[in-house]
Amino acid sequence: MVDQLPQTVSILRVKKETPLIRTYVMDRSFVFSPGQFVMVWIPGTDEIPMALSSEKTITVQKAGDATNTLFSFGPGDKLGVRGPFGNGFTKGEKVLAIAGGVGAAPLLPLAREDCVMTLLLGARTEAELLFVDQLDECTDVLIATDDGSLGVEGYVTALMDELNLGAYDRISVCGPEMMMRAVLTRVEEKGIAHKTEFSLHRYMKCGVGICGSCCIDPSGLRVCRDGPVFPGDLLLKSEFGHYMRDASGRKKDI
Amino acid sequence: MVDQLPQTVSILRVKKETPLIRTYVMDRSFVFSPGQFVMVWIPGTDEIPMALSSEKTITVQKAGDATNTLFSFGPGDKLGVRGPFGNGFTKGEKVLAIAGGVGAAPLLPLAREDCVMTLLLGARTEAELLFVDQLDECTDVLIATDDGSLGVEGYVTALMDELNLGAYDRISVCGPEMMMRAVLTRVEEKGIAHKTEFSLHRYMKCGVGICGSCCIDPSGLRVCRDGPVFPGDLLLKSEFGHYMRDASGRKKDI
Amino acid sequence: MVSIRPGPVTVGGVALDNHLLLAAGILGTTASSLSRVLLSGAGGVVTKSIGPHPKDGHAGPCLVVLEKGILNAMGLPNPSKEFVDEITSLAKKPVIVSIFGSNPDEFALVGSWFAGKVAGIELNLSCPHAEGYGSAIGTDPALVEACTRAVSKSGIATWVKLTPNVTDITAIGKAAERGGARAIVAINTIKAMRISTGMKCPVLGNRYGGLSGSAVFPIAVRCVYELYETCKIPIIGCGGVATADNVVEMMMAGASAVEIGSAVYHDVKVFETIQADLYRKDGLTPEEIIGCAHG
Amino acid sequence: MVSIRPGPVTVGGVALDNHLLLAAGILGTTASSLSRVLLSGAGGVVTKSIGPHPKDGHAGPCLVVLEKGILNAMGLPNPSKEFVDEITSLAKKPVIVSIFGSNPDEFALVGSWFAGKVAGIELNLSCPHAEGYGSAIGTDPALVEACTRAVSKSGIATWVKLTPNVTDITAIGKAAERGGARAIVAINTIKAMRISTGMKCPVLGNRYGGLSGSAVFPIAVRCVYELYETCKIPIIGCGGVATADNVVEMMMAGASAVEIGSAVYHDVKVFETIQADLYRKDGLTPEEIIGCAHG
Ligand SMILES: Cc1cc2nc3c(=O)[nH]c(=O)nc-3n(C[C@H](O)[C@H](O)[C@H](O)COP(=O)(O)OP(=O)(O)OC[C@H]3O[C@@H](n4cnc5c(N)ncnc54)[C@H](O)[C@@H]3O)c2cc1C
Ligand SMILES: Cc1cc2nc3c(=O)[nH]c(=O)nc-3n(C[C@H](O)[C@H](O)[C@H](O)COP(=O)(O)OP(=O)(O)OC[C@H]3O[C@@H](n4cnc5c(N)ncnc54)[C@H](O)[C@@H]3O)c2cc1C
Ligand SMILES: Cc1cc2nc3c(=O)[nH]c(=O)nc-3n(C[C@H](O)[C@H](O)[C@H](O)COP(=O)(O)O)c2cc1C
Ligand SMILES: Cc1cc2nc3c(=O)[nH]c(=O)nc-3n(C[C@H](O)[C@H](O)[C@H](O)COP(=O)(O)O)c2cc1C
Ligand code: FES
Ligand code: FES
Repeated sequence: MVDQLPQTVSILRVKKETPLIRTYVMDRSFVFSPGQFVMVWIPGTDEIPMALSSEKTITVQKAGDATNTLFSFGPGDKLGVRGPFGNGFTKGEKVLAIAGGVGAAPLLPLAREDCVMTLLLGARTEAELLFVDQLDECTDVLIATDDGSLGVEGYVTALMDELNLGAYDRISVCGPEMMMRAVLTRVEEKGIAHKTEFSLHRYMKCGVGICGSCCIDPSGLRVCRDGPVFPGDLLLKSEFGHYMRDASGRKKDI
Repeated sequence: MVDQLPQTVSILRVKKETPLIRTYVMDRSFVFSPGQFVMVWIPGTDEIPMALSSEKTITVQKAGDATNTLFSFGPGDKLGVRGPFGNGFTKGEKVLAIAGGVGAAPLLPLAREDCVMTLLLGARTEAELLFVDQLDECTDVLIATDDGSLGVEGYVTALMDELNLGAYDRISVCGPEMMMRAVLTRVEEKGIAHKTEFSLHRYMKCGVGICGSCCIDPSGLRVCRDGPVFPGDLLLKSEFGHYMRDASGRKKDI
Repeated sequence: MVSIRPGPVTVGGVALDNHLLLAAGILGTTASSLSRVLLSGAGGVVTKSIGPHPKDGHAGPCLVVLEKGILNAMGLPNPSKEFVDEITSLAKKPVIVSIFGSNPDEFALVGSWFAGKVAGIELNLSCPHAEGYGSAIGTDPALVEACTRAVSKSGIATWVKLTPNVTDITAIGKAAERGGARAIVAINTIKAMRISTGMKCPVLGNRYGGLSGSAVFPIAVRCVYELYETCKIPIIGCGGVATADNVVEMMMAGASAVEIGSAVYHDVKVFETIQADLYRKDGLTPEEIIGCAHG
Repeated sequence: MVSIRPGPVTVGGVALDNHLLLAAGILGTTASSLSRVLLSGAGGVVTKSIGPHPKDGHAGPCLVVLEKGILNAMGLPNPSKEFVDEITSLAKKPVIVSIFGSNPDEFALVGSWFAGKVAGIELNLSCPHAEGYGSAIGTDPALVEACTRAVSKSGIATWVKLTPNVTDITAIGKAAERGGARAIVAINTIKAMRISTGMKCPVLGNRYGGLSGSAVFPIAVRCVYELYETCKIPIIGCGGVATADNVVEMMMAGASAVEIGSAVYHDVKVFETIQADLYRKDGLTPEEIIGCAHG
């Protein structure tokens, strides 16, 4: 083992994906499994967790301080990267992927690995759908938008009802927590929660399983190290969909 | 690499070899090459370098504080051992070994490896000859004593003159420095210094090549790490046989 | 290997299930993570340090894993008083709450929230990277004594955790003892820094941080040994403990129990692992081991 | 990797062949070992610390190699005045003699033996395991200032080597500066101990020793960084440097040159190795690197 100081990378290119989402291409590749994340150091601001959307890209949604600063960065600017960390998605033969918003980021590399039969993609409106073209190239994409501007009107859960879920051996989900909780409720009703897995977002400080800021109730599991991908049945009776913690450790509602 | 703290060993048995030399059998074996040494910690007293006379023995001549204390130790008493350290003797096909006094200690395991054709063994008097029986078992032993009480009367160098030194591909020497210097002078005269090697004794503190207390002039080589076995030609124009240094680093004559 | 005979353990007024405690700030923010560590074999757990006001902590990076240690500057993030509710579910467990403040009154206030609700309180007078807290106070014997007394006078078992970033740690240990501490915990992290040569600036958001893990073990052993020669109250050894033999070594230096933090990085079940190696029915009694390397 | 443009180096009044010096007490007892290290690429060498009287040093064990560091308590063995003759053969070389004493007069005396015979003198005010010497004096700013002045007033380039075993290393750095030091060397070893659990006693003959090597690198970087923020004279970084990137990191923290000791254990040609990695014709100038991690 060697020192795991952040690796310095340069931004090669920035791609505008949606009004609020950009992809940053780095000058270095990381060996990773889809679903794993890196801790991205934006010098002078903060360090935040980001899924790898490919071996050399992260795909970032503007959310607050750190991501705002990142949005001001362009080619040649430097980032520090620790990782990849976490477990990633379990590989399956026939996977159904369900993505909401920027949640498509960790699912794109999974789809590219050729195991995803179908991918349900949701967003508020057409302009906010992420990776439509790239996903279309490698899997069967079904779309839902809240306003019906593309695909089915409504939530991705609506798309689920049209599928024969029994045909899939795994269901992999990443998106806003309310959307993921809705998916979990649906699969629980159908008795297939054990076949599902969810990539969680929790506030993270260390990223390596030591500080405790990302632990979930009641298992005490660490999202950064034991996750971020957890089996659906483990999340059934948990804080998931109900509350999370902020930087100080206080609970806040989802 | 792990912490190299001294290993604690227990003395199983003590064997009186000569009036001033004892062999200590330890309850642990060390993987070593003949000529390598260990740093032996005699608790409360000091830590001193000792050649391994077999994988689980050291053979000690009473010399001063530390060895005196060691002579008071018996079965069950504990020692700390760091090492083995140093380079050991070069293996050859047909080796002539030359031992003086306790210098037979590192040469016994070499003889046991079956490459020593002839061994010249010297001491002041018959009672002080070390390992006569053990050496007899595995090689051809020729003896010299200063007082002629056994074997040839005089120094081991006298025995050399009776041999065809050209028949050996290596000559390995360990003994009092004056005796070793005499051997070096003899082999230099015969132009075969490059075929010889000498195991040096120098004052040692660290044993691992960092403190500098065992360095020899003019090469600055470390007896503990670059040695203790050095080729004869390297020693020709050196302090060898002339002076060494004490614990403070001051020169003292041999 | 030296092993220990299992049996009841009471240190500094707190009954523990064994000699191994979780150190403050490691998986210590939620009741469920503390409970997970207890279930995996810790004899007791120390919580994240709780202060008078909620704090988000320093900007990231907050932690980097080094070859033989961990460098961190979390900046004492904590939920403050909300933590009282958090740990009600652990009421009967060997839980020690770590607290901090910037003066004796703040220590007394935070301590009072937990009185009667936890097995003991550990004063963080030692965090090397939080302005106005931790070692900013913990290097001054008079302040250490005053803060300790402010909490200990309530009668709760009070432990004081010391910083090694001082010229003479025994002077601080004696101050804690005078203030009524029931035990001394040594050591907190050592002030340290790494610089990203690629970025040309310190790696941690706070620039300065604290070093923990195997790298500091020889320094922690030295501190415990020095404290054992000068203080009468029990010492809890902390810093780089990662194996059963490390535990024995700390105890021989003078520790009555140990806290373990960074080793959780390599093995979240480190308590289970160490316990299995450490205890044997035919082992030595703790009394035979504690401090036996002296004299 | 950041690399440095080769060129003449002068630090603290001493002209060096490059930025890499051999640290005191490593292969520093004889002219021939110092010469060997110079030939293998060191830009300068610091000798073993020389005192007013010959000393044999502590009883063994004097040194143990740990996984990520070295623990030693040599006890300042030295030939005293005989060392003047020892190093006459190195007269024109970048040799700095490390000296120690128990008071300003002793420092002045030992310093005077070497005046005009060496490129500079480094005051060991920092060895953590020699009663009455080293850090016994080096933790007191007034004594540091007085010892420094006692040597520097002769006009010889005087460097002062600091101990990290203090609450505030910058106070000691400023004292050295006031005393006329031309450079500060930071750090000496950190007071530490290991216990043999098999033997039930401390491993080192002197019980206490000093920790060096990779384990202390983050602490050394922090000390250099702190000193750079407070002192005006150049700093020579020391402690755990083992690679070219470590050298760059020390320089970014504020070091104008570095000393290397423990890394010699792994590679006696470490100076050659680092030099090959560190210098490039198209590298940055030292001025662009030194202290660039500040502000
Ligand atoms: C494993 C993992 C993978 C992620 N992958 C992506 C991704 O691929 N693309 C993407 O756009 N976002 C991703 N996120 C979320 C991303 O980390 C946050 O959006 C980001 O940290 C917000 O930082 P900020 O300073 O811009 O916003 P802030 O002002 O800090 O906060 C905005 C919101 O983001 C949340 N947040 C802030 N900091 C963190 C943190 N350190 N960890 C988790 N949540 C935080 C806050 O709770 C708040 O709701 C991921 C999060 C996790 C845990
Ligand atoms: C590589 C090596 C292998 C050795 N192997 C053996 C061996 O197999 N059997 C054996 O009996 N002796 C061996 N010696 C010599 C042995 O180390 C010394 O006799 C011993 O250190 C004396 O210690 P003391 O305290 O009893 O004597 P002291 O009172 O210290 O001194 C007595 C004499 O021994 C020399 N001496 C003392 N300490 C050391 C030291 N640390 N290193 C070297 N010389 C020292 C002194 O210069 C003095 O001449 C070896 C030495 C070396 C360097
Ligand atoms: C991530 C992290 C957070 C810490 N937080 C605290 C804390 O809140 N309060 C405290 O007293 N010590 C804290 N510490 C120090 C540890 O409790 C412990 O003293 C130190 O890490 C040395 O022990 P170790 O080497 O076993 O980790 C923290 C250490 C780490 C690594
Ligand atoms: C075996 C050994 C002997 C030392 N002797 C001295 C000494 O005589 N004087 C001194 O100032 N420092 C001495 N030191 C400290 C080193 O010069 C250096 O400050 C320390 O080892 C940290 O650097 P490193 O990590 O590169 O070894 C010694 C260190 C070691 C390991
Ligand atoms: S972020 Fe620290 S434990 Fe997960
Ligand atoms: S004994 Fe230390 S270098 Fe050889």
